[in-house]
Amino acid sequence: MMDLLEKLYQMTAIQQLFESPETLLMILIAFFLLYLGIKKQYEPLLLVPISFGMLLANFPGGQMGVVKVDETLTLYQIASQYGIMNFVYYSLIKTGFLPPIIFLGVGALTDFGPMLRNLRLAFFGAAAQIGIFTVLISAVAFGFTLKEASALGIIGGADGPTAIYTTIKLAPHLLGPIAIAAYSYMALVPVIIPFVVRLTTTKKELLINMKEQDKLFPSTSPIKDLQTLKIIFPIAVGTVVSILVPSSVPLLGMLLFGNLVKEIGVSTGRLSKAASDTILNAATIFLGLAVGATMTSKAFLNVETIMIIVGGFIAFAISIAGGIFAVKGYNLFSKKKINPLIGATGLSAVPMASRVANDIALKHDSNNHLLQYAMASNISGVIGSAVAAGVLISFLG
Amino acid sequence: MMDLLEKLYQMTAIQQLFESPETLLMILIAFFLLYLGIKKQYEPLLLVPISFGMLLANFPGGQMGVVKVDETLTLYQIASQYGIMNFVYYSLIKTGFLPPIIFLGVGALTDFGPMLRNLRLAFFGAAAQIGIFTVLISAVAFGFTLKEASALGIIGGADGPTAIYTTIKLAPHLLGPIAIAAYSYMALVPVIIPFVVRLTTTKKELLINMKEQDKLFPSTSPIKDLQTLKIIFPIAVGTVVSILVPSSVPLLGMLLFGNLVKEIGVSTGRLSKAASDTILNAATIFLGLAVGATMTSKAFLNVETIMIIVGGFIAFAISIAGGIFAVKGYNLFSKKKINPLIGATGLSAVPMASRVANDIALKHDSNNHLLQYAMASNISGVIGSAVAAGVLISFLG
Amino acid sequence: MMDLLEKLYQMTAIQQLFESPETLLMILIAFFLLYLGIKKQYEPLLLVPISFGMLLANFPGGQMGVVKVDETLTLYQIASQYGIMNFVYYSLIKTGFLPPIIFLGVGALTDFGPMLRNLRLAFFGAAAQIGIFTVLISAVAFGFTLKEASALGIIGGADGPTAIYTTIKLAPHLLGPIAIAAYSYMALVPVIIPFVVRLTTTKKELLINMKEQDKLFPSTSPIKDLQTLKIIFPIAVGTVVSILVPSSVPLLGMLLFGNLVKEIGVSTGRLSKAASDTILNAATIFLGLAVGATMTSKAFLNVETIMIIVGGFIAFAISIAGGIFAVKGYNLFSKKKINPLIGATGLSAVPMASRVANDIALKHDSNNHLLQYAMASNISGVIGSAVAAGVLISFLG
Amino acid sequence: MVIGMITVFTVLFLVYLTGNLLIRFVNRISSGNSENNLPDHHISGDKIAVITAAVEGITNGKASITTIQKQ
Amino acid sequence: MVIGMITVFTVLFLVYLTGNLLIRFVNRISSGNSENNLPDHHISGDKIAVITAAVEGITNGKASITTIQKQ
Amino acid sequence: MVIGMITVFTVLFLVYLTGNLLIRFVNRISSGNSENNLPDHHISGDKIAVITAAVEGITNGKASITTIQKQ
Ligand code: NA
Ligand code: NA
Ligand code: NA
Repeated sequence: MMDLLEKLYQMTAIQQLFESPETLLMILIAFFLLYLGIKKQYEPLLLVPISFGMLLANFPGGQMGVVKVDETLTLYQIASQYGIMNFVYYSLIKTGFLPPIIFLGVGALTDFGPMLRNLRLAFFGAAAQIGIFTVLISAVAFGFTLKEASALGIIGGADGPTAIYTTIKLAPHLLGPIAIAAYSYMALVPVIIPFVVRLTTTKKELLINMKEQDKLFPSTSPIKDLQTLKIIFPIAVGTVVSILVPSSVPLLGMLLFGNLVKEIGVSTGRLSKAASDTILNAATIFLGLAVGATMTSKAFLNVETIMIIVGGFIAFAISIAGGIFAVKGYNLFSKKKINPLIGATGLSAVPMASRVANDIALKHDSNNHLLQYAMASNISGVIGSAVAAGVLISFLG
Repeated sequence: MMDLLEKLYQMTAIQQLFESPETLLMILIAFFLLYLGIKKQYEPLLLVPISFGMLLANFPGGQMGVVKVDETLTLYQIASQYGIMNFVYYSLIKTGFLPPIIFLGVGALTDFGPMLRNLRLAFFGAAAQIGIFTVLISAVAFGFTLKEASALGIIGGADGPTAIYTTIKLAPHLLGPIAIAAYSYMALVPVIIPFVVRLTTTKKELLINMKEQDKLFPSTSPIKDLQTLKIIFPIAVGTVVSILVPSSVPLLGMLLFGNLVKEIGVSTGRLSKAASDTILNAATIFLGLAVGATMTSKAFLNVETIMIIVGGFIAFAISIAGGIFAVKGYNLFSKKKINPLIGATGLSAVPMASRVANDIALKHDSNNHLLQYAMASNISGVIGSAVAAGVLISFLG
Repeated sequence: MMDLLEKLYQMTAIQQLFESPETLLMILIAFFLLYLGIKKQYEPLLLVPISFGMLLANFPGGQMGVVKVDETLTLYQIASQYGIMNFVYYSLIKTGFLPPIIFLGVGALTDFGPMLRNLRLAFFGAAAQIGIFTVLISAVAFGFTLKEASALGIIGGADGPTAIYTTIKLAPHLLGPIAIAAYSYMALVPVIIPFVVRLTTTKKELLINMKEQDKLFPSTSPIKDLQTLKIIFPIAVGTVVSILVPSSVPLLGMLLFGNLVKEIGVSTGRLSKAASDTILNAATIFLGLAVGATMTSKAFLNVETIMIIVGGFIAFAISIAGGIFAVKGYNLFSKKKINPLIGATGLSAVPMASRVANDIALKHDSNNHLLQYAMASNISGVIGSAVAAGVLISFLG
Repeated sequence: MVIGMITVFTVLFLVYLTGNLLIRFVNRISSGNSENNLPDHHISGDKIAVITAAVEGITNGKASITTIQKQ
Repeated sequence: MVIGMITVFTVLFLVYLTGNLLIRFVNRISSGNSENNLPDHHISGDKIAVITAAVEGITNGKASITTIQKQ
Repeated sequence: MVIGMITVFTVLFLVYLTGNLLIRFVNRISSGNSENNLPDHHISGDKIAVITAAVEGITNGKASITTIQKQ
């Protein structure tokens, strides 16, 4: 009887809670992230699954935490020996499968219209990737390997799936903290963008009214048939990107395919709905839970994580500033001025960044609606960071 | 020509029907189960796929029956050599993947409200698991191994996914008959519960009116903010269970996660819909077909199957009686009486058990609506059997 | 710096475009197929994913093209070493998994009602498979292996999933061109059927009015309870097929199961919706992209492809003619005449063939509505080609 | 080839046979009154309308009906 | 067996305990005003009705609303 | 780093170029009449506008239509 109770006690995770109090810390962190996701509405679609997966992962016996496995094992053996969460992780995440799948869905929810109407602004989606490479270099100085540094830097791309895909390819052991940092800062965009804008812009600049500028300097080639244009555009861009940065195709190719089936309309409506609804949502659940499951105390509680949290913020801030200063530079040489907020949204973090920028503009001039312009650089920022990821993967992967 | 016709004949399954007439028996059983599922509406969502999978499984050449394979083969090799049904079985079922996925969906369809309003009643969800362990022991006496006996006993948990998950982990060779028994008896709840209730209760007991008892002895702590409570509850319970019975987390963790995303509301509505709709339904199809595919004549037509059918019924009956007697015991010491039907629903088999209990109560007193109370012990019965499964798996797995 | 730019250049696919101009040709073909799918509305649900997958597949570095891999690798290793598209191909396509899954969805969208009302017409769904076997033999004469010839011939079955499934089992290296041919000709049915009909029928025959024939020679056994009949029919047919051609069960079994859950109604509505909506659409996306990904210039630009394109057309034409002449033969001996268009629709290509036949009939006599009759042979044509596929697989597989 | 066509015809002949037998069989067992035996699976449109309206009214749209199942 | 039942009872006892503590805790932190803190997620039913009507009216029932999302 | 930013700028410059060329190209090939060539799958823009307006009006922009499907 006594040793039955002993066995009973062994079955529980109580022992482990005493032996390794850091587990308790992990649980508290999970609670905190759940609070941010549920109550503060920080990217709940990902923070909730991630933090719940993290909560379940930190008790052994349940086999809900991701562990290192002999990579010659079959998926069936992984499931039998290490449980369903490792099965999900090694079949859907570490294979790099889910991020492109999520991009497929994102593409079916994206509208390139605003970008096509203001193509010039696409450049600021390039400028706002500067944070990626700046932090990459600094991180190496701080002792990260080049691969780790790239994964850290990519947080500055402000794009969840891109950050996760790059990390899987270059530094999978950092997946947890990098995913958390990426999504947390994306959720904090309403705080970070105003902060950087305040530091880098003047009231006068923020008053630049894009609509009036357009009236003063009208576009040379108005779009006559947007519908057809929107159908051909993803095909053309897909071709260009495939030629220049093939390594970014798993991400951008899926994004553009999702967008294509959406723009074609009813005749491919079934595919568009599947991509943006059933596939995207199911993928989000498994991605979230499995990413959370990588955050066991051993993998999470170390100085690297703190450096990632800090470095990620810096990358974010630099990217925003990069976009803003690119606009300032442009305004020096162009008669047709651009509002620096359009640079800030080059960061991506679609569409929240654009909404935030629009709110700031309206606060300074209640007639200055620049949402459509912000969306242009905002969407190109997604392409920008995916391209940056492709470069890093093909150079270091 | 002649031997071409010979080859043609070999292609068909006619030969085999003559050689092994038991195949015919299996086909008849499949027809009978289809009849129960379609005409008698016995759990059609599972009985129909199971029995159709069984029908297809019993003809060789189609490779639609589950066979024993060398478990070092890759899933790709299994598919190429043994066909798609073994691919589904070894990737989704024997890995233990689908039952937790189904619990994820069940969670997104579950409402813990009634249980939170009557927490006391949760205990009867524990008492009504007694059938599991009673039958476990008897089964060992009948020559089953401990693992087989546990898988058989778990039928008394009256919860399909739990029974399947436990069987996969402890005695996969019994998966077919145990799944059939579990779902058939769950479908027979409207017959079994009244039968046991008649044997174990008096009219006077069945007249106990829960609503009046509540008026006589009002609850000490009324719930002020149910919405917030429902969000925190699954998180808290998930933590408690993870600490005490980690081995039940693959099931309960998923259940509670599904419930959490449902209770959070619109901000995670996409996840809740995916869990309770697209994922749950797709999982049900593949689970049903693959479970049915395990029921080849060789695997099904033996004395063990008959013992499982019998033992499963006994486990069910004892569980119901266990819940009822727990209530009787409680009533001996408490002034605030409980209707024994609330004990019977501790069985789980949500929500049918509660409906049946409610009907019985109304038959004795047309004002005695106890559905909400029955749901309380009913839902806790799900937790109870999942915990029992966890204990068995961690002790014997 | 210089060799950094060198590396940068190496990263792009420009080099390869110069070295292998055939890549450019593949891109142009992809564009052409996209044009057919989007603008000409040729089976857009499959032609668009196939051609986009083909576009992405023809640039290396993106790893979006299907390659030959060591088949002892685990799926995880395939993904890590060859990218996500090979992961999809080797887990979902080459395993033969998706075509039956698509048949599951097709079944849930199929109505056997018209066929049950005119069972005689089912025979023409057999006659119209003659093109499969005629082309099979001719192809062998042209130097194809028996397996390759069968895969080519099956194009004459005018059924996409059947063609893909057969090709996977018998000649996977021809998957791309055969899939393209199959779906293109199915899309061209509005051109091919009128063409063959003009060559093989007289105006007088086309004027045969089925409705009037039915009035003259009424059916002996009118259906009293169609609903029950429709539920039992798929079960019975499933049994018959399982006994006679087990190797066609992965396709027909799934088709009939999908149809069963649809006909049962609300009690299995969740399964029917999952099969015909979420599962079917997701499967279509992955099937299309992966099939397209097999069409790399190396695999596609060869004489075999041209022979497949030509042979596929011949198979189509012969199948249609076969159905028509079967009707002519029938009319010689029967007083109750049949419109030869009913033979043409035996081809399958549901439901477009029936619509085309109906239009032709109406052009000759604006009161001659034969859609319901055409659907009868049309649907049986699906069964016919699946059976033919089963025979070929079990004889040569 | 011959084999193939033989099989295809045989199978579709059996499908034809099965169909005819089933029609006779079903006609016998359920002489039109099967609807009554069978649980009627279909809920009339207006009923659905009423139900939906009811629910949304009662719950101020906090609840909506996704599926209506007979039991 | 004993072990099993002990565990089941222990866990459900703790569920009971957790539930009661949470009820007290939640009652304290959010005295009924939590609705206000939380962003209101729900669109009232009659609004949905109006929207749907509008759409079907305008498009002669050729279109229907499949999802309505808050922004 | 330099390499990275060069590439990012190059690609987005080409996206810009592609976009502009496409706009000119599309403007030339389909001078507004493309709707007629294409099988009209689309519910005319103004109808959508009306619907959307209706919805946002009614729900104070709390709701938006994500998809409108023909039936
Ligand atoms: Na970005
Ligand atoms: Na239970
Ligand atoms: Na056919």
